[in-house]
Amino acid sequence: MLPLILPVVLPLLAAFLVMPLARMSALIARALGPIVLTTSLVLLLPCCLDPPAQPLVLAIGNFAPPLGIVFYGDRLALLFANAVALFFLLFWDWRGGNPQQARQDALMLLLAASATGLALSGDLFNLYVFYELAAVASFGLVSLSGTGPALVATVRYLLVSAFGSVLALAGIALLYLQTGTLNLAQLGIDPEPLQGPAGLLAFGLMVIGFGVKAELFPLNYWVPEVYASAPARISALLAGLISKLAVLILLRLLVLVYGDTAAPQILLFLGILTIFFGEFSAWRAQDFPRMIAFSSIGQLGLVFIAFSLSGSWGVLAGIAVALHHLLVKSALFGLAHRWSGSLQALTGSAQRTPLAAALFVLFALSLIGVPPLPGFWTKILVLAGLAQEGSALAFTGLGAILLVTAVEAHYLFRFALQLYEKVENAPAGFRSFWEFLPSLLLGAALLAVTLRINPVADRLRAITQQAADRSFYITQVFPQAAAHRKDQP
Amino acid sequence: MRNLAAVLFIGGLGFFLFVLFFRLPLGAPPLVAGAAILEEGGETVGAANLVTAVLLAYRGMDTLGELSILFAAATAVGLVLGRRQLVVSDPEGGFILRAGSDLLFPLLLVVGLYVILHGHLTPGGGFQGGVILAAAFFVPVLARPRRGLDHGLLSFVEGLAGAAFIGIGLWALFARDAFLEPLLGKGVLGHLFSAGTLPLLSMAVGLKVGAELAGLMTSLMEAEGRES
Amino acid sequence: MALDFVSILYIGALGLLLLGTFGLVTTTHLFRLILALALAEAGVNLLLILSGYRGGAQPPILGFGPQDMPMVDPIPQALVLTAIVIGVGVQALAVAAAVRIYRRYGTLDLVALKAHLEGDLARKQGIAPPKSAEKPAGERPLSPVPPRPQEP
Amino acid sequence: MNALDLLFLLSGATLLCALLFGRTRWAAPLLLLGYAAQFVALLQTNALFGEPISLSWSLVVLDQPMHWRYDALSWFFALITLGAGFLSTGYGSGVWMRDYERAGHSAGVLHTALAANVFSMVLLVGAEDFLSLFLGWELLNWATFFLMALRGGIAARAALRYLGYAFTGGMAILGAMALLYAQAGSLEFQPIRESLPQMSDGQLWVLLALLGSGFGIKMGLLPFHLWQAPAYAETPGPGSAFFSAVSARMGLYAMLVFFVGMVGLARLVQMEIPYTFLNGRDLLAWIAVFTIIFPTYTALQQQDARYLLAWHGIGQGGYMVLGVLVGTAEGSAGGLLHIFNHAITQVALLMAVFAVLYRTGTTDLNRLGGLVARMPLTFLTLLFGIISLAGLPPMAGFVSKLLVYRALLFEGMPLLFVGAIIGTLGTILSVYKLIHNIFLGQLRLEHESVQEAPLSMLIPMLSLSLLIFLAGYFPGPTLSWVAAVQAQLGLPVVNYHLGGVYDAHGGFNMIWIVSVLLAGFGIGALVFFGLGGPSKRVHQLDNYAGGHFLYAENRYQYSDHFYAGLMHLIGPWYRGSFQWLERALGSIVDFLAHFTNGFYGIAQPLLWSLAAVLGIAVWVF
Repeated sequence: MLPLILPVVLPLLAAFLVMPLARMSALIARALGPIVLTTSLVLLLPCCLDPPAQPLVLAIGNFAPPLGIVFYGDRLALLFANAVALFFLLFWDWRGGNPQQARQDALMLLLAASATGLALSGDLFNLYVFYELAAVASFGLVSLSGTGPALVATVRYLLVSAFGSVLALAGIALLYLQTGTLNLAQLGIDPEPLQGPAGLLAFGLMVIGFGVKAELFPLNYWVPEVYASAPARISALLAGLISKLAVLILLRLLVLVYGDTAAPQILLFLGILTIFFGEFSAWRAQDFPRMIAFSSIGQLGLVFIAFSLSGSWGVLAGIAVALHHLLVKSALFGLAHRWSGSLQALTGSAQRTPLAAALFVLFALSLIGVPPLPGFWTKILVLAGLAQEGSALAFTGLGAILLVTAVEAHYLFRFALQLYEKVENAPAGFRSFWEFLPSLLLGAALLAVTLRINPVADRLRAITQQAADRSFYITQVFPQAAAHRKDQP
Repeated sequence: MRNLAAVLFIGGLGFFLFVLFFRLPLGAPPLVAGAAILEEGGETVGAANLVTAVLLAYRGMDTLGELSILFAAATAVGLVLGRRQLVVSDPEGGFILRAGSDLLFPLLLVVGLYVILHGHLTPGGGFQGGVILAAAFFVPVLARPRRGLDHGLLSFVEGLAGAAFIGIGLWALFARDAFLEPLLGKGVLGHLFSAGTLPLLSMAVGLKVGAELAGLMTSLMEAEGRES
Repeated sequence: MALDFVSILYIGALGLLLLGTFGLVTTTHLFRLILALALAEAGVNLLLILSGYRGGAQPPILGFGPQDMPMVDPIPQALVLTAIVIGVGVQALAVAAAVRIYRRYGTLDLVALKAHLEGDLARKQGIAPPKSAEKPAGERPLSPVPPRPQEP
Repeated sequence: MNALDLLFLLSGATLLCALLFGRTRWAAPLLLLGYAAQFVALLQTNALFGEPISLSWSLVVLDQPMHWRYDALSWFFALITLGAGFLSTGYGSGVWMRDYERAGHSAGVLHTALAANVFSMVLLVGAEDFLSLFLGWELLNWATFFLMALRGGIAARAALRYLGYAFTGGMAILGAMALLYAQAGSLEFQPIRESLPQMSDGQLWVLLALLGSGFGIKMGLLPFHLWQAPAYAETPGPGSAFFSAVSARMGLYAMLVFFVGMVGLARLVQMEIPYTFLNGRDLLAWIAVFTIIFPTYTALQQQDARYLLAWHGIGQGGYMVLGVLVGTAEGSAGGLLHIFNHAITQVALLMAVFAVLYRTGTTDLNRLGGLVARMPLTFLTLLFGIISLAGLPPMAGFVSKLLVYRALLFEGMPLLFVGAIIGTLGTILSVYKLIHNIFLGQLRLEHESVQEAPLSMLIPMLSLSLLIFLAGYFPGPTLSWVAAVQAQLGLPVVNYHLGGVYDAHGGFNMIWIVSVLLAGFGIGALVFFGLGGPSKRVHQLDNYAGGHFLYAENRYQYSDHFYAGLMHLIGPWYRGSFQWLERALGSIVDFLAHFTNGFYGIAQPLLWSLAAVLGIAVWVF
């Protein structure tokens, strides 16, 4: 059970201790974060590579659910928990040198802990708490530079995030009022009362609340400005990882409670708007960070559309799209670390840094879904799923995805051609190979997945099989409840 | 135009919310988890105040998360406000203020500690007491703005208090294989030394909240000062 | 329907929530926004705590009142405590950022701040500031027919 | 390991060679060897007359099998591809490449791009399910984009425009695939073929629109033709020749596979368009005719030889589609045969033009002239080429066009026939302009010392010229391929012989036609050389008019504003209408982008969030 609890608790402990330690020894304080994250990784990696047949279920403090909080580590949750440790290590600020380094490290650790908690927790309010922790830690991190734009962007982000959490909390209150429990599995045991208008409104409020981090349409206005003013590492983590974890909460709710209601339609509708607004806005973006920020919005729209598909197909498609986007968008923001300026100023960058430009092309190709890269397989999963749905909204979504993908291809390759233009004074770009090492590793991972697509797909199916099975989740958390239900059909 | 739209939207939303809420069992909610806790909370945890039992035992993870949020907020405020030397320009408080604060400080301290230590018995607990503690330390600063508080010490206290909370949890993890499970025996219900590790956790929470809120408030006050 | 005590409380909670939301969506002044946020949060906290209220029950403290009287649900009370603290943290952070922003730009009006933000970001990225008579991003979507090659 | 495995392997190996050794000295021989080996492997498959041959390994991705299989149709297209690849590489291998590298370009990248194109086409034409088809399709699109964008500048812009079209087309295909998958439950051809008859006309129209536009974009069918000419013309020489020969035909390949092989022409005829006399086939046929007419007359306006030819390439595609859509043995044979005939014609023409470019540095038709004495062999190639392009005897193009015309007439489609003839008229006019402005007329002073094209370029040009002539003289062998393809597609099979075809109306025999023609030429030559008076050879610049010596600086030869009267007449009819359409689409995208960007510029958009909440509340009630 250690892999479930320690990756959440140890980073918190380290975060609390970083600042006092920094007064004694800067070196120890700096080393603390990587050590803790590596420990989490070491703990989690075996569970992810060789997942146990049964999910790990941990009642915190030995209080049987629904009294206490329960941590639920199925393959999906463990995978994301693993990704948290891995990506935080990848995008850790190894260089350092910030005068407030200890504070920054502490916030990073808090963000890592909350992200792990978001992946593992099986309690709605606990998820809300971790979500808020991620929000507050990210407020601090995105305003790291302390410049005017960073602060204004942070405040705008903070406002919408706080508004969202007020709504999410109202949704949780509404849910609690109807069910008297916060345990996800218990909510799923008898979902029918929740499938009425009140329950759906609660879900809607939570969609809006958790949609802030997931870059859902009317709540994502903070995205471009925050990613343009925040350090690229932070943007990579927020856009790549945290957004997916926010979607994960909604996924759990969808699978357990709202699968058969109008809820997927709402997600589909908002997803279409999101993808439309994101990709079309990217068309006019003039600088690299904002271009990929808008593209990230669009991709998350795709994630929402995918999760709105019914049955395990939707879960599979959604997980595939989300993981693909996690890989690609983090890597693109890894490039934005140095390519932070306007697109115009990057003309001819390929001359000095051909590897980075080649990586950009690779990621762009996968992002728009060119076979045989993984992006294609994820996209075709979504498209085939939409065609199978057959409703008018689904066909609208199908058309919208195709349309915006064409737009996306055009603006990405407009920029790619610019990178390869021959100019007199090529921009210097990356100072060293190490600066885009995370992107390089992720690019290698992308190619590896391309070559080993079938094993990966099998793994994803196994993950989906667990994640999409409502009664499986319930049985794992409440063995007796399932037996009880069987008795009285 | 904007206000009109807002009024319409709010009105519409309000209508829906009212209609929805008054269909629900107001005042007679389905107690599922709550009933079980009311049933067995006293025996399992040993705290007379079941809210504290929920807070520190049943939902201890929430509390840990909440501590972390406050800590994150304090850290982020520190980051946002920066470490520049600010000269606090507020004048020293008058005699009444100073004398009052001198009088209040020990009182608040005692009340705060009392509220923290009796959290598992009576209404109150780590948070409430922590806030009073923070007030205890902040009131003198209001009276004598130039003196300020030692942020280093505060961060030390909050760090160690947080670590203590997690440390108690980890102790349970290694002793009983369950993070944050109450240890040390439940004692007699209603006595000060009861409910196992809950008072200790309460103490950690109180210290941490006190240090953080005091730090937050002083940081904000110092931000009012001129840059030197 | 007679308005009982609980209903009045619920109306108050929803009213606070809606009032705060109204403030949030209408005002553009940063500090007022933070206040509106506090209002909405208060409303939602009240809502949360009401979700555990039972008519005529006593507080969930053992040995406090008569043994056989029902007690209110303790969970929402704990949740509300957590939610309040979260709110405090967020608001403190917002106020701190507002202080810094006021120092930097001398205004707390979001409209002006957004203009500053766009301008500063554009300067940082080295692009034309928005809302100037500049050319669109990149080229036309489908660039017109390429001009004929000039003589070498 | 069968011959098809070998072919794929060799194709991949050639690509790898280009990648690894492309910049070395022995790149060209190595690659030529590679293409030749692929050619041999292709012949070994014997897919044309023998049984279709399947790749011995297949992929299963996400439960979707992907197979490759070569049948007669694949063989036919692969033959053209490999031939074009071989000849283009040979053309660009010697001095041309030396100069190309001297200009600061990379030979390795060009070789790689070309080999990647060949590889993806070999993959594409073997597709046996929609997944592998799409895989090959996208690979081809990107390889094409790569090759187009190599030169940067104008070429890169044209390539980006191509990408805009091609990727949109790819997305249309992907959408159609999703619909097909939802209907048939599989992406393999066989289940789809079985489920197509059950689909309603509405569904088929949607598929027709999606796949027709997706494949049509590659073909340059109206109204998606605008990208092609600039993109092909600006590609470096060998690439341009290769593209013109076969790249656009991949769209036709896919159309043949789906519309002819799966849906079937009979079903297309049944799909009536309400309130008109048209059905699905007529619609496509009229699109094909307009694709012949509009680009051909646009070609007429061009001032650049490469653009002129590239525009013709689009127009000629229309004949192929038209012929196939007629559906009779003769018509479809004409359409299919034209694929091959046009390929060899267009490659020869572009090679000649690029040879001129190589020697003179320009392809501007107003800056050339009188090169016939300087580059006689290039002139010969161009002459053969334009005769074939215009569809005149005795060259290859005549045979295929004749078949199409006959089919149109005998099937009772006079309007379409007239359209095709109008197109041919435009072709004749413009190819005359081409040969006149380059090779005839006044020699420019700066071109006085121009040499004949180098041998490495001449060899492919001349061999292609010979092929054009032979394919016109003895169309039997090529017709035998076409007949096999027809059998494969389920079309009526043409009854051919060495010199032509037999049909209900008697047929024709090219051996007779050409022999008579040659005899006529012989008599003319006899008259000219035997009966003519004494002649004297003078220098090309030694010109007099009205007793005055004409200085070379003076332009006394009419070359600009060709066909001014005709242009004046037809100009307003089609001037820029499609460009207007394209720009309108671009502006719509731009406008939408502006609109969506507006949301991100709002200072306080929480109202929108509230609206979303309200919307959800309304929804759930």
